[in-house]
Amino acid sequence: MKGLLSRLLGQPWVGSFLAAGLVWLLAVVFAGGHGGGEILSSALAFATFTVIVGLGQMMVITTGPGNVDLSIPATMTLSGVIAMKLMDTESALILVGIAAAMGASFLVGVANYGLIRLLRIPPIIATLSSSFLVLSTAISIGRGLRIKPPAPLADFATARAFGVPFAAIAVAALAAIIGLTLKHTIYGRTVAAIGQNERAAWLAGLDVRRTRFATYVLSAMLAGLCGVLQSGFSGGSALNMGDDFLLASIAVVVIGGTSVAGGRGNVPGIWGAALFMYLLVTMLNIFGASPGVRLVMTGLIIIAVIAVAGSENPRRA
Amino acid sequence: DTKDKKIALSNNYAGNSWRQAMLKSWDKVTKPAVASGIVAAADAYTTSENQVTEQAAQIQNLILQGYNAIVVNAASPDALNGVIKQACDAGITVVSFDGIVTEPCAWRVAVDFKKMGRVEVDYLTKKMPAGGNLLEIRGLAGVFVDDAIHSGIEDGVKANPQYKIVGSVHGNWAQEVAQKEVAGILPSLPEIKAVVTQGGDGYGAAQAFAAAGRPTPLIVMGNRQDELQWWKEQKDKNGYETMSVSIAPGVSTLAFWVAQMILDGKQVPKDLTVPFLQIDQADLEKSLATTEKGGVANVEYTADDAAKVVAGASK
Amino acid sequence: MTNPRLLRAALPFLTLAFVLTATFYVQPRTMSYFGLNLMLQYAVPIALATIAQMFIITVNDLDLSIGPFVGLVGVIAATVLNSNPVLGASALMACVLAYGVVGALIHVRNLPSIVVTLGLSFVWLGIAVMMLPSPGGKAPAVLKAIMTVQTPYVPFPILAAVAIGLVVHLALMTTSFGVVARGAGGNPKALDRAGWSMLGTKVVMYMLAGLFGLLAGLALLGLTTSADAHVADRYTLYSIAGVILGGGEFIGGRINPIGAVAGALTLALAGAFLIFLRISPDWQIGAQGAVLIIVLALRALAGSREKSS
Amino acid sequence: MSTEAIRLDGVEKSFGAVRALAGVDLVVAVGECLGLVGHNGAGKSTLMHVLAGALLPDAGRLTVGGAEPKAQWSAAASQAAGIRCVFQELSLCPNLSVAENARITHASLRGFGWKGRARALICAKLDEIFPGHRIAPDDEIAHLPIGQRQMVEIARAFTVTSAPLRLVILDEPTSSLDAVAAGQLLSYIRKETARGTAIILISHILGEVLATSDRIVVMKDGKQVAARPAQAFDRSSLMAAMGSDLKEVEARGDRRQSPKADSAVVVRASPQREGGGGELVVREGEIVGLAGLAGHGQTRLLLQIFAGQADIDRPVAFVAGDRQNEGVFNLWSIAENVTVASLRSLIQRGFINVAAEAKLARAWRERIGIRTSDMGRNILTLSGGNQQKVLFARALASDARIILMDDPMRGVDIGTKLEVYAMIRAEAAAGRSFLWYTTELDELTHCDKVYVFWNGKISDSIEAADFSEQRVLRASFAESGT
Ligand SMILES: Nc1ncnc2c1ncn2[C@@H]1O[C@H](COP(=O)(O)OP(=O)(O)OP(=O)(O)O)[C@@H](O)[C@H]1O
Ligand SMILES: Nc1ncnc2c1ncn2[C@@H]1O[C@H](COP(=O)(O)OP(=O)(O)OP(=O)(O)O)[C@@H](O)[C@H]1O
Ligand SMILES: [Mg+2]
Ligand SMILES: [Mg+2]
Repeated sequence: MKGLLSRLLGQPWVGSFLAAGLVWLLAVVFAGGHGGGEILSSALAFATFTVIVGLGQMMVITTGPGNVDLSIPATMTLSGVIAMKLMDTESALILVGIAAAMGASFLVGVANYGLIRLLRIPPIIATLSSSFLVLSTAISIGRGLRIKPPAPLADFATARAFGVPFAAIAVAALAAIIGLTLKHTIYGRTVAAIGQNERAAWLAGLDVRRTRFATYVLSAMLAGLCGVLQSGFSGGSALNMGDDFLLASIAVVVIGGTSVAGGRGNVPGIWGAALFMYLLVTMLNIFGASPGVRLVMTGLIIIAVIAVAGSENPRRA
Repeated sequence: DTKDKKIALSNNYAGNSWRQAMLKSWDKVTKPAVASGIVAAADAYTTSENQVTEQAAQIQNLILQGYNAIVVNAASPDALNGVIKQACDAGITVVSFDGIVTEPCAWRVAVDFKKMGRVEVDYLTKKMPAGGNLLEIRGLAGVFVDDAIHSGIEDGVKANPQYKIVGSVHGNWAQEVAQKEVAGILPSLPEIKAVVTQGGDGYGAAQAFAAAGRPTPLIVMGNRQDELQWWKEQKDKNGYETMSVSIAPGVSTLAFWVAQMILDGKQVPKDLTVPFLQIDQADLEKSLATTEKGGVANVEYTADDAAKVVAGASK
Repeated sequence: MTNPRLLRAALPFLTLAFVLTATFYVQPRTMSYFGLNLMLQYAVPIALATIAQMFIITVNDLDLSIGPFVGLVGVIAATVLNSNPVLGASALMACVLAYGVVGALIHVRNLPSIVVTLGLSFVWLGIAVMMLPSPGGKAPAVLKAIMTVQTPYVPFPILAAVAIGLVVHLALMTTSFGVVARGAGGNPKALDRAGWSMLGTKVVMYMLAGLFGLLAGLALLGLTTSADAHVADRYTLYSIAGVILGGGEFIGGRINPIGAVAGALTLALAGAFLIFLRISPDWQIGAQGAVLIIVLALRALAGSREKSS
Repeated sequence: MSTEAIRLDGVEKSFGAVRALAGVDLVVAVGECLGLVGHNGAGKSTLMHVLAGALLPDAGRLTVGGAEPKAQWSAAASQAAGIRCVFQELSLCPNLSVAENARITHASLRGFGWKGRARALICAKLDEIFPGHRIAPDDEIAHLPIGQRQMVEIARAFTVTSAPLRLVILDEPTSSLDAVAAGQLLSYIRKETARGTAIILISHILGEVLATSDRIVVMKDGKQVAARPAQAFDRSSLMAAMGSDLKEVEARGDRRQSPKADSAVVVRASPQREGGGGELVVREGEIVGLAGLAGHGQTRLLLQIFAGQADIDRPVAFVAGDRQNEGVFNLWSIAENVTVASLRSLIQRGFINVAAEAKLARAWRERIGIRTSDMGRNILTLSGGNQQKVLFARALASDARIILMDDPMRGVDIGTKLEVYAMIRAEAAAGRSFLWYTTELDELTHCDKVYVFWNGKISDSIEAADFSEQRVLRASFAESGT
C-alpha cells in the first residue's frame, strides 16, 4: 500500500495534478467557499482545448531536442476559418467543413515536415516560418470575418452532462488512445527512441523518417481539430484565436512531466497541467490583483511548481 | 495639388476582424482616389505581430522608399517616437490614427478612449440608476488603449459610487479569451448587473454567462456583427437593452484624407478628434443591416467629412 | 573543391550577403550611408538579444524570457534610471543578478529551462506593467545620443554589430573560459569529472545573458526614446532564430557568435526586403515566412554538399 | 616518500539493491602497472569512478601517496592528487577541438597563448604514444571516428602541466583501437611506468593484460578474488580466477564447416569512395570479417549497406560498437532496449503484447547472460560490457537475416565473448549471415572470409583456408593489393 502510494507520488504527472488541486482550493477558499464545482466545470471545458493541442505538441517534443511545433496557433486559425466558412452556419455542411479543415491541417503538417526534412530547416524555425504562411492563407480565405458555427456543432462543443463537458470526455478518450499509442505501439516506441537518440533509432531499424512525418502531421491535425472545436465553442473563428495556445501548448506539455530533452512523453500530466494553468489564472482573477501583480504571480507560481515537482530525469552518477 | 504624392499606410497588426475591416476600408477609399489621380499611390503595409520594433523598421523602410506621407496606426504611443521623428526630419508628413503617437511633429486623428470608457458608465447610470455589481473586461495589460479605457471606466465608477467593480479580467480584445476568463471568475462572483468591456469581448462574455446558467446582465457590446446579432436576438426574445461602442475601422480613411489635405498645403491642426461609433437600442437594426456578416460596424469617410472634421478642430 | 566545413561556417555570412544584395536590388536607395543606417538601426538590439540567447543555448538551455526582459530593462531605464540614476542602475544590476539566480535554480534542481524561463517571462512583463501601466517614460539622453551617433564612413549599426560579434567571439571562442563554457554544453559530465563546477559555469552564462539582455534593452530604448512593456515580446523568437541562422545548434554547445550577429542582421534585413517588395497586405505576413524559408534553404544546399563529400 | 601511489581499504558501493563493490582493498605501487580484470559487471569501472572522485563510496578508506587526502574526496581533489582517468564511456566534449579538450583537464592552461600551449602539449603526447596518428590539434572531436577519439583521450590523460602524474587509470583503453594502436599504447605504458607513474589497466583482452602488467588483480562480483604478479598467471589460470567455467575453444582447430560456395548471395556491395575499390560478397550462412586499421572505411561500408546503398536481402540488423552514440536508449529499461528491433513480431491486435515483450527480454537475459536481476531497470545501470550484450541481444532477437556488426565486442568479457562466438556460429549454421568488423585479429579466425580495408578500399580478400595474421597486417598497410 505504502509502496503503491510512493510509486504514485513518483510519477511525473502527479505534481501537475497536485498543483491544480491546490490552486483550485485556494480559489474556492478565496471565493468564500462557493462555486468550486462550477469553477472545475469550466476549467474542464477550457482545459480540453489546451489538451488537444498539447497532445500533438507532446508527440513532437518527444521526438527530441529542438523539435517543437510553433505552427499550432496558425493551424488552429486556418482550420477554424475554413470550417466556419464552408459550413456557413448550415448544419448539412458540418462534415464537409470538418473534412476540409482536417485536410488543410494535414497539408500544414506535410509542409512542416517537408521543410524540416527536405530543406533541413530546424523545426522551431520551420514551423515558425510556415505559421506565417498559414496565417496569411487564413486571412485571405476568411478576411477576418467571424462566421457563426452551425447549431449542432456549437451544441456539441458546449454540451455538458452534470457539469462535465462532452468535449472533455471525448478528448479524455482521445488522450487515452494517444497514451496507449505512445507506450504500446511501434509508432509510439519509435517516437520515444528518436527522442533519445535519432541515430541509434535508425540503426535499430526503426523508421525514423516516417515516424517524424507522422508526428508533425498528427500535431497539425490535432491543432486543426482544436480549431474546429474552439470555433464551435466560442461562436465562430477569429484570426487571433490561436494566439493563447503557442506558449500554453508547450507549457502544459513540459509542466505535465514530458521531458524537454525528448524521449519521454507523458499524457496524464497534460491534463493536470492544462487544468493547473487555467485554474491559476482563475485564482489570480478571483484575488483581484492588478494586472502587473497578476502577471508576476503567474510567473512565480509556475516557477515554484516546476521547482518543487518537475525535476528532469534525476542525475545519474 | 497632390497628384504625384505618395501616401503609405503603416499598420502593425492584421490578426483580427477590426484590423481587417480597417485595411478593407483603406482599400475601398484609396483605390478610387488613386485611379482618379488625386494621389499617385496609397499603399498599405502591415506587419505580422503587434510589435513596435517591427513597425519601426517598417516605417524606416517607408522613409527610404520616398513616400510623401505616412499614415500610421501605431503599436505604441511613445516607443515609435524615435522613428517618427526621423520621418518628419526627412520631410515626410506623418498622420497617426487609432493608435496615435505623441511625437509633436506628427498629426493625430485621435479617439478619446478614456471618454469611451466613461460613456459606458454614463449609459449605465441612465439604464440602471440604482447601481449594482459590475464585471470589467480589459484588454492587453501594458497597452495604452487598455489603460485609457480602463481609467475612463474607473473615473465613471468613482463618480457613481452605486456601482462596484467586483471582478476584472483580461480578455485581450478576443472573444475566446474573454469567454475563458469570464467563465473562470464567474462562479466566484455575486450577481452581476452589467459588464463593461473594451470591444471584441462582449459576445464571449455573453456565452460565458449562458454556459454558467447565470442570468444575462447588461453587456456593453463592441460593434462586432456577431455581437449586434446576438443583441438583436435577445431584444426580439425579451426586449434586452444595451449599447455598443467602438472605434470605426474606417477611421483609417479619415486619416488618409487628412494626410492628403496636409500634402495639399492646407492648414490642419495637429490634434483632431473623431467620435467613436456608438450604437444605441434604436439604431441596432439599421447598423446590423449595414454591417457585413462577421465583420465590424463601420463608417468610411470622404474628403468632405475630413474637411469638416478639420474645420471643426480649427475653430 | 571547397571545404564543406568552411562553407558551413561561412553560410551565415553568405546568407546575409544574399539578402543584402536582394534588398539593394529591389530598392537601390538603401545602398547608401543613410539607407544602411536606417535599415540596420533596429538590428543592433536584436543582435544583442541574440547574443544573450546564445549564451543560454551554449549550455543547452533555452530562454523564453529574453523578449520581456528587454522590455523591462527599457521600462526601468526610461523611468527609474532617468529620475534616480543610482537606484536605476542598481535595479538593472539586480535584474542581471536575477538571471544568475535563475541559472543556479535551473542547474541545482535540474529543471527544464523552457518552463522556468516561460514563468520568468511573466514575471518580467508583470514588473514592467506595474512600473509602467501604459507606455511612456523617457530615454536618458546619453542612450539616444549613442544610438543615433553618426560615425564617419561606416554607419554606426554596422560598426556596432561587428564590435559585438568580435568581442563575444574572442570571449567565447578563443579564451580558456570560453572553452569550459562550450564544453559545458558539449559534455557536462566530462566537465564535472574534470573537476569544473557546472553550477558556476551556468551561473556565469546566465548572467552574461542577462548582461546582454540589459544592453539590448538600453540600445532599444535609445532608438524608441520611450518605453513600452511589450516593446520586445517578439525578440524571444527572433533571438532563437538568429542563433540558429548563425549556425548554432540547440544542443551540444555548438555556437557561432559572429554568425549569430549575422543571423540577427539577416532577420532584420529580411523584414526590410519584404516591405520593398510591396506585397498585398494579406500575404505580407506569409511572405515573412517565405523569406525565412528561402534563406534557410541555402543551408540545405550547403548541408547536402557537406554530406556528399 | 611512500612507495604506494594509492591505496583503497574496504571500499563499498551499492546502487540501490545492487552491491557493485563489496569491500575492495587495492594497492597500487609507484611505477607499477596493475592489470585489473573481471567479468562484465564485476565492479571494475565503479571502483575506478571512486578513485577518480566521480563517485563517493558508501564505506571505505582511501589514501594517496601514503596520506589521507586533506579535503573531501572529489573529482577536483583527485585531479589535484595527480590521478587521471580514461573512462570506459569516453568523456571528451564532442563540440570542442582536440586542443580545447586538453584545456578541459588542465586548469592551468589559461591566459595569453594558452591555445598554442594546449596544441603543443597534446600533439607532443599523441606523437609520443601513437606515432603516425593522423590527428590534428584543431580537429573537432565529433568529426573523429571513435578509435581516434579514444587515442585523444588516452593522450590527454598522460599530458602533464602543473600537477605531476601519480596514477593513470585506463578503463578498457584498447576496446576501440586497432591492433597497431593498441600495441603502441601498451609499449608506451611500459615506458611511462618506468618513469614512476602508476597505471591501472583494465581490459578484457587477457593477452594484453598478461603482457603489460606487473601485477594482476581479479575482481568478481564486487570483490577482489585474486591478486598475483603477472608472471604467476597464464591465460587459463587467469580465466579460472575470473570464474569463467568455459574452456577456451581452440578456434582454429575447431573450424566449422564453411557454407556451400553456391548458397545464395545476400549482400553485394562496393565501398563508395572515389576510385571505388573492390567488391564484397556475402552468402547465406556466411560469417564475413572486415579487417584493417580502424577508420579505413569498414564502418562506413557497414552503414552504406545498412542504408540500402548496396544489393542486399532484407531484413538486416546492426550491432553498434559505439554504444553511447549509436546503441543504447538512455531513458529506457534494459528490456525495452532489447526488444526495440523485434516489435513487429510482438504486435497483437495493433498493440505491443506486454507479456510477450517481457518474455522475450527474459529469454535473452538467459541466453546471453545479461547481469541484472530486473530487466525493467534502466539500461545505464548495466556495466559497459553488459550494455553491449544488450545490443547483441537486440540484433539476434530480431528477424534479421543479415547482421552487420561494427566491432561489437568492445568491452565484452572473455567468458561472454566465447558464448557469443558460439552463438554466432550456430546462427550462421541456421542460415543467418554476419558481416563482422573487428579490431581484434583473434576474432577473424571465426570468419569464413575476411576483407581487409585500407584507405577506404578493400585491399585484400582472404579465404579462411589462406588466413594468417601476417597477411591481414600486410594488407592493412596496403602492401599487397588485389
Ligand atoms: N544514409 C544514411 N547514412 C547515415 N545515417 C542515416 C542515413 N539515412 C538516415 N540516417 C540516419 O537516420 C536519421 C534520420 O535521417 P534523416 O531523415 O534526417 O535522413 P538523412 O540523414 O538526411 O538521410 P539522406 O541523406 O539519405 O537524405 C539520421 O539522424 C541519420 O542518423
Ligand atoms: N549508476 C548505476 N546504477 C545502478 N547500478 C549500477 C550503476 N553503475 C553500475 N551499476 C552496477 O554496478 C555493477 C558494477 O558495474 P561496473 O560498471 O563497475 O562493472 P565493470 O566491472 O566495469 O564491468 P564491464 O567490464 O562490463 O565494464 C554492475 O552490476 C552494474 O549493473
Ligand atoms: Mg566497466
Ligand atoms: Mg579493439
